[in-house]
Amino acid sequence: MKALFYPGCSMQKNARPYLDSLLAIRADIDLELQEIDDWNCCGATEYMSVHRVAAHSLIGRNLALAQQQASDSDVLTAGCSACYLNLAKTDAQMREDAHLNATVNEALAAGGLAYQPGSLKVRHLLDVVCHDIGYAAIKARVVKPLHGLKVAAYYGCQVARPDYDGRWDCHEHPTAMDQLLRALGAEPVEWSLKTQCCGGHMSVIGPEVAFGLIRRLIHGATQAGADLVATLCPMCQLNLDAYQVEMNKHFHSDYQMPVLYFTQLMGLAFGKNAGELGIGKEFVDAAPALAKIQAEAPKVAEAKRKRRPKPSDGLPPPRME
Amino acid sequence: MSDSFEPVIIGFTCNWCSYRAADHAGMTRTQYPPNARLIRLMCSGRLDPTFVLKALADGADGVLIAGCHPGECHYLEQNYKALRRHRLLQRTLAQFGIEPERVRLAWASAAEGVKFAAEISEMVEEVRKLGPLNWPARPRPLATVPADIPVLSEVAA
Amino acid sequence: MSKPKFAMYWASACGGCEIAVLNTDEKVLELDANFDVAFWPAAMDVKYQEVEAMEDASLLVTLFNGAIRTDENEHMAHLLRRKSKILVAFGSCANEGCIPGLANLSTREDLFERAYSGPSTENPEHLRPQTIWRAPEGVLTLTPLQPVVRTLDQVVEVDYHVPGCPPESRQIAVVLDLLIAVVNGAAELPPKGAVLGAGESTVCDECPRSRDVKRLTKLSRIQELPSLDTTTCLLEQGLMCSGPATRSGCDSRCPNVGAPCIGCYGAAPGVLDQGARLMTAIASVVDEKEPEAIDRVLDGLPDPAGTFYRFSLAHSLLRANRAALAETP
Amino acid sequence: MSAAAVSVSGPKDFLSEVMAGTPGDNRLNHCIQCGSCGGSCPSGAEMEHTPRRLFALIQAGQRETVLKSNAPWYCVSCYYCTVRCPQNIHITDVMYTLKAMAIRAGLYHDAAMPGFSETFVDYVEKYGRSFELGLATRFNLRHHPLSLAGMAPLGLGMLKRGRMDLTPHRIAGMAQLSAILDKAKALEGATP
Amino acid sequence: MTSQQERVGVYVCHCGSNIAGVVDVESVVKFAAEELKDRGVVLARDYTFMCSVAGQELIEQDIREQGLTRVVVAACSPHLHEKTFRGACERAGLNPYLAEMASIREHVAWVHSGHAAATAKAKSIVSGTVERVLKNEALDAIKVPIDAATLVVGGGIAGLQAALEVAEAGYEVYLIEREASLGGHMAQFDKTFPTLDCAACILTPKMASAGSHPKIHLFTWSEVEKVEGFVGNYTVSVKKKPRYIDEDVCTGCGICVEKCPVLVVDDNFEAGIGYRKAIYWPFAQAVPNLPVLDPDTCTYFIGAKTKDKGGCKACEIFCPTVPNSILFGQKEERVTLKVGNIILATGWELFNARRIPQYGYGRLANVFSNLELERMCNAAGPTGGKIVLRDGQTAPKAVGIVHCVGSRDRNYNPYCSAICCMQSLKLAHLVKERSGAEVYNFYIDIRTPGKDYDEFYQRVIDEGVHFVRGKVADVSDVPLGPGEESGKLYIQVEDTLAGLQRRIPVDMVVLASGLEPRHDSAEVGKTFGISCSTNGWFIEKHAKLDPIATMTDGVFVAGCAQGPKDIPASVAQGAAAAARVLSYIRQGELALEPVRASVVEEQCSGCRLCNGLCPYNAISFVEERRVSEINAALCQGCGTCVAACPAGAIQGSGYSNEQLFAQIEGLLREVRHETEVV
Repeated sequence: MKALFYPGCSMQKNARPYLDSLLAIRADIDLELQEIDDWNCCGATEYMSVHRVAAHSLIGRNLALAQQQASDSDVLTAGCSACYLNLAKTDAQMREDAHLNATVNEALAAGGLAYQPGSLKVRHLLDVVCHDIGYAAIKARVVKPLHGLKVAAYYGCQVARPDYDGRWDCHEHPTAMDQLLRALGAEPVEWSLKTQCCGGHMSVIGPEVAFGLIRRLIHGATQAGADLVATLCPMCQLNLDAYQVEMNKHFHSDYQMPVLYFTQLMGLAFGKNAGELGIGKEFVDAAPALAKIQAEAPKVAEAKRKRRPKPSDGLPPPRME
Repeated sequence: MSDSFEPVIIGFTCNWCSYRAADHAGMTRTQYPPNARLIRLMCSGRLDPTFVLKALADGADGVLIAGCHPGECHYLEQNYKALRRHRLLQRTLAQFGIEPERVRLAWASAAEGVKFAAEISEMVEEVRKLGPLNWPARPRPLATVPADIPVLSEVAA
Repeated sequence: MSKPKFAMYWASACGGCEIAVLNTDEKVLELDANFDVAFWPAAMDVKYQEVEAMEDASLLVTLFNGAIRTDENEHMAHLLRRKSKILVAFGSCANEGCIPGLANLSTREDLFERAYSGPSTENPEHLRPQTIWRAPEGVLTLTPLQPVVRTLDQVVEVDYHVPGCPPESRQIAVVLDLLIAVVNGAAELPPKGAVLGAGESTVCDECPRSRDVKRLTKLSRIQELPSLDTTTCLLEQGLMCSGPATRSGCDSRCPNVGAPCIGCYGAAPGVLDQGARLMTAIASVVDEKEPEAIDRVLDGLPDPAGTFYRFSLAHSLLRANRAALAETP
Repeated sequence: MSAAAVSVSGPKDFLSEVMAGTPGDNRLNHCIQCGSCGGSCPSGAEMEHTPRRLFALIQAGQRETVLKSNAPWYCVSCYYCTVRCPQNIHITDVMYTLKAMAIRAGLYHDAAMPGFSETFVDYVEKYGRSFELGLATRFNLRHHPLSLAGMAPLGLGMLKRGRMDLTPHRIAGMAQLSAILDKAKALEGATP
Repeated sequence: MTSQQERVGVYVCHCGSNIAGVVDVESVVKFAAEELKDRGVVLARDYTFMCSVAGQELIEQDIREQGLTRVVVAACSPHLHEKTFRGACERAGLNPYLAEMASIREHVAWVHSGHAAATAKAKSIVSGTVERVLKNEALDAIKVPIDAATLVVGGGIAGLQAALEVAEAGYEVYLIEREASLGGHMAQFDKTFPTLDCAACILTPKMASAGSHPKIHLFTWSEVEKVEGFVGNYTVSVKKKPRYIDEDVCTGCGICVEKCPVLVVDDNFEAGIGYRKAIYWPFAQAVPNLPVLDPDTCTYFIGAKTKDKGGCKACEIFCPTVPNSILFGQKEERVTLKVGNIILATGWELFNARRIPQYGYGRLANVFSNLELERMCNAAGPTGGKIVLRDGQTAPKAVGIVHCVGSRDRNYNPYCSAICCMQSLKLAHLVKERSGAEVYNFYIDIRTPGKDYDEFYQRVIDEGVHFVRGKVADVSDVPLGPGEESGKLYIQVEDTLAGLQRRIPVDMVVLASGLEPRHDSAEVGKTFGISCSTNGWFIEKHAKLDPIATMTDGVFVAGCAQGPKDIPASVAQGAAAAARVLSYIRQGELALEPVRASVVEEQCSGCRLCNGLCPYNAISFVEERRVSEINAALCQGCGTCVAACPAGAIQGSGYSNEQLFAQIEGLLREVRHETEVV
């Protein structure tokens, strides 16, 4: 499939492995990405804090350029959660609020641009991969299944919330990445913190808050038995990976939980080599975890055999049905 | 002139919801402009487009049709009939040059006095902006030729 | 030799009403036998001045067909009212404005624009008819067009109404029989304002097609249907049929041959506004609940005012488009 | 009663100002003080006032206390409060509104928080892209000069892994972007 | 014209200063007397309180002495006093339907403050009402006979109460219950608040007397499929689902249940924390005392479906009765009943807490629903009344009870479920009493507005239960910092009174899930011709003055089907519904408002456009005469068909076109242009 692509500032540098791994796998999943020419920063959460209308106009320029450059796809995808949310939020609020729409378009007109809200479908990369490419197509491409690798799927905040266009099954416990991991042969662990905050900009402006949040996530993944955490956002990766080292210093702890992008795991399963996927650029070395990948699928079927319950087992188990 | 223009609105209300919403507005002393005069029907489904046409032709500047919220009709689903009639009526009225704001469909439950008052306030303002409808009177037929009518052959000369 | 006087006049109309009277075959001879035809421009040569010269109320009955569109129409309505004991609005135009009345949805300017400079007109100099024109031969005059079409009863008092476009010849014969009977003392005049030559119900009453509960999910034009069932209700087949809201009396001529009723006999007895009745009936049976879905069905009716008021616009509650009415003095 | 508890402006004014400045169907006046926002907030424990308390203060017209609060600056935009709010108040968006109002009014007692945002904005307005190295150094130099040394290894690590640029990237359409942002700010100033 | 012959009296009420404070009453009277004289107004008066005895006598006297033929009372809303003034007319010998009210209090004085504008509006309303009343017709109330048999739908406490009251009065009752036993939700509870008496002790005697009452005909495991007819004369079609048990033979010995080897989770009565067999008792004290076989889990049925052969059949093999009580071949049955009135007591369903993922229900083992805990507390429940964690053994040391789960929350249900506060207090008491655990209640507001309810709250506080005011943000099994212990559930909450963020470690979390309407309430409503509110509860006729009846005559509601309520309120409403039914039965026949539609046959063309418009199926087509016909007893008077008839052949009494056209003209009197002369 074809999609317009907004890489965002982070992917250019601090999340370079995310971009590299995406570029490495795009042919395998038949994803044709058209980068928006001369895009600008989305303003993260900061611009919005200073000038609301200007922030929407800043984002509006990207939307306008994308609309202008769109040829045969109206899907605009971004890999960074903040970039994705900003684009989606501006589009949604321009749709909802006629006054905002008029104001932003008036500002855009000063640069000779215009944007018709709703003309693009803003989607996160994970959404496109899981829901458009689909698990079956991905599974079909797997040559080196990630058997034996236990992964904590970590979604962070801004992809799942506030979810203006209803793209996800749940605000708090989405399952798309878990299903993706299963398609790659890995074993997603069940854990409570899938969409808890990584600390966001607090790692810079209030590190002690961030360290607490990072520790909880890293501890939660460890407690759930994960070998590594899979993420879909440069900010989350940076906080959980780079700041994990700082967090260990702060708490005098020694967590060693590698944090990789889901695209890197897809690359591994598709048989790419680690270097090509930017693996090795993480602060917490992923090599020991990746060494656990087994050639054979682990035997879990036996244990899960259905059996009639007995009252002596205790109360019937909880169910999510 | 338009400063002093006070639109006259005829409101058709349902006995079970919107008429009671108007009662409720009263009980809660919710103020709204005095431009609307209400007619009680048993249901918005009783709303015959003829009533709307007649009200407009007889001097009303706007007509409000208020029923129970969709799915809450006291007669199960008759308010949907009002909805359908309103949509077709609007299309027809447009051809007569009558602005859509002049015939408003609103939903208000018996407990929504405030909403009902707000609907009226909004509508009065919208119609005030449009100005008077002032539909010209129907001509009154004359039994005999007025004395001063010139003879046809003279007109031609 | 003192036969009562009969007149028939043709105002703004197509002339179909005149033909319909002649179509009554030998009934015309009976008319001639019982009446002195004093004025009937379509059938015989009587000068206008002769009518003017008649004593007031010297015509027993005048069948007035056609709408009031021009100053001349209005003048003749007044004149014939004064000269007639019984003035009959004859045919749809005189009663309801009929097809000429549809012009009420446009202003005169729009009409001239469409007629004299429209896409099908070759008129590079944008010539327009003038009411007064100085020609080498002298001054030519043309009666001015009034802003909106009116019905006869909006101009003068009317005694009886005979609906139809045109009235069915069979029904005209009934009316003539009644008049003759009255003249011969064999019958009394019906109460003033009565509708003559029509039924008391609607077209469906006479329509032989089978019918069921109605649920409209799509409205089509006849040419859009792959085939037409010859025995079931046309409305149920998705065709906009005006029969349910149109006065009976025509023996459901159109539906009989597979064409939907277009409503020429006007509103049913006691109905104030025929278009509103059609509108409410059609909207009521649209089988949808969501506004968008309702709209999809209604999109099958591209010209609702023109459809519902095809014959009765000039006589309806609103009568005309606001811009056209605004020009009325 | 302390002086701070006396409302200066009419209580309704401030509430409607905040509501008007926040897009969408804002139901701030419907807050039932349940605290699901504060409880859900990752940095709630560090806030001087939780969103819940802020909303009560807004209703009470305590403009200065609200705008001076560190709470909006600690908001990480995780949107938990927004999706969990039983009254569907767009809490995260309200925080953005409060931040912008605080900057405009010059009402904050820790300049570090708005400083970070403003530094970020400066780079974006100059280059059209963010510049992490510049942002981190400038911000820390200005507001946390002591911690700069502590953060150095992280920065070096980033550079070593090729994950940080030494120079900013400037977009080609900088003039166009400036024109848009200038216009937007002018319009924003004009908005009541 | 009629207006010339009619003699209209106009009465303008001051309502103390309620009306007179805003509307210039005298000016309105003068307007009616002078300006409306040519419309037939022969006298106009004002009075301080028209609704008072003296005010009514004024009207009666004028009717007698001045020969009034029409009456207009400009006062409050007709919903308040229409009956009052109609009564006055009737006493003076004037048909009550020749009186009309003009609402100048609710619609004028109370909502407008400008005196001039309010007075002008009052005049136009009076003018409209005068024009309308001139077109009113004398009407007679419609009389229908009442069949004494009564249908009660739902065998919970509300339905039981209603059924027993009607049966005790000596009339036949058909009691329909969807489940296999009477009892409803109350049968699942252990204790009832605030008295803490045992639910079973007070419920089972009622179930037993309903089961054995000679006037009560019980249909359990049955559902109503179709309802036709109208008040006094309903025909009800009931579907009896197969139990696969011969009800006439089975003695209820229970050997079949004992021998059945299949054990499955009981999501119904045990709320998912206990087991049952494939053939099972609904519960121990079930009425009727018969087991039921679940074909979805029975080995024989599964076998028969998949492999064309049965299997097991242990129940049949061990059944001691002759003939055998197990009937694998039993089929659905349909029964037709004739009744005069219907009481709907279809109850409620529990909010599914899985919809709030942050509370972990269904995912975290020791998060339970309040209904699960009710079963756990119940001595006859799966744990024998012991409070234990999911392992079935460990007693919790700390338990958190989360209030308002799915209630008072616009993401789920905006309404207050009314009973959860008291239920949570009761569960807090029971947990503390049985396990000694520390119990925390997390609440937004504690609502205890019942007799002895707040006293119970005080008692629970005295027992040492903790109360934290704050809506719980989430429940997590992951510690936040190194200081927190693993293996606990952490309740994250803002303590809004202390102004603190708190994380409270507990072993068990109980979610006070709210009440929801039955999932199929809209369809059930449709079957019985009544409607549901946006939230799905059945709508009563009047929220305050008639919370028992519905918009459909002869259909009454009782219990939680109408809205969340506790046991005493359900019982009271059940009894009240019975009283209403008995009143109807004793009247023998019923007078209905004569607002009805009728077809003028001469004008009806039989186009059948109206046929599908009536939700009560009051319109039928008479093939032989090719006309449509309206059954006056079925017609509810909404007027939709009147408005829709293309031929103008349907007339609506009480709201005729003539009345409404006249009212429009009257309302627009001062702005109206000269009207058409025809």
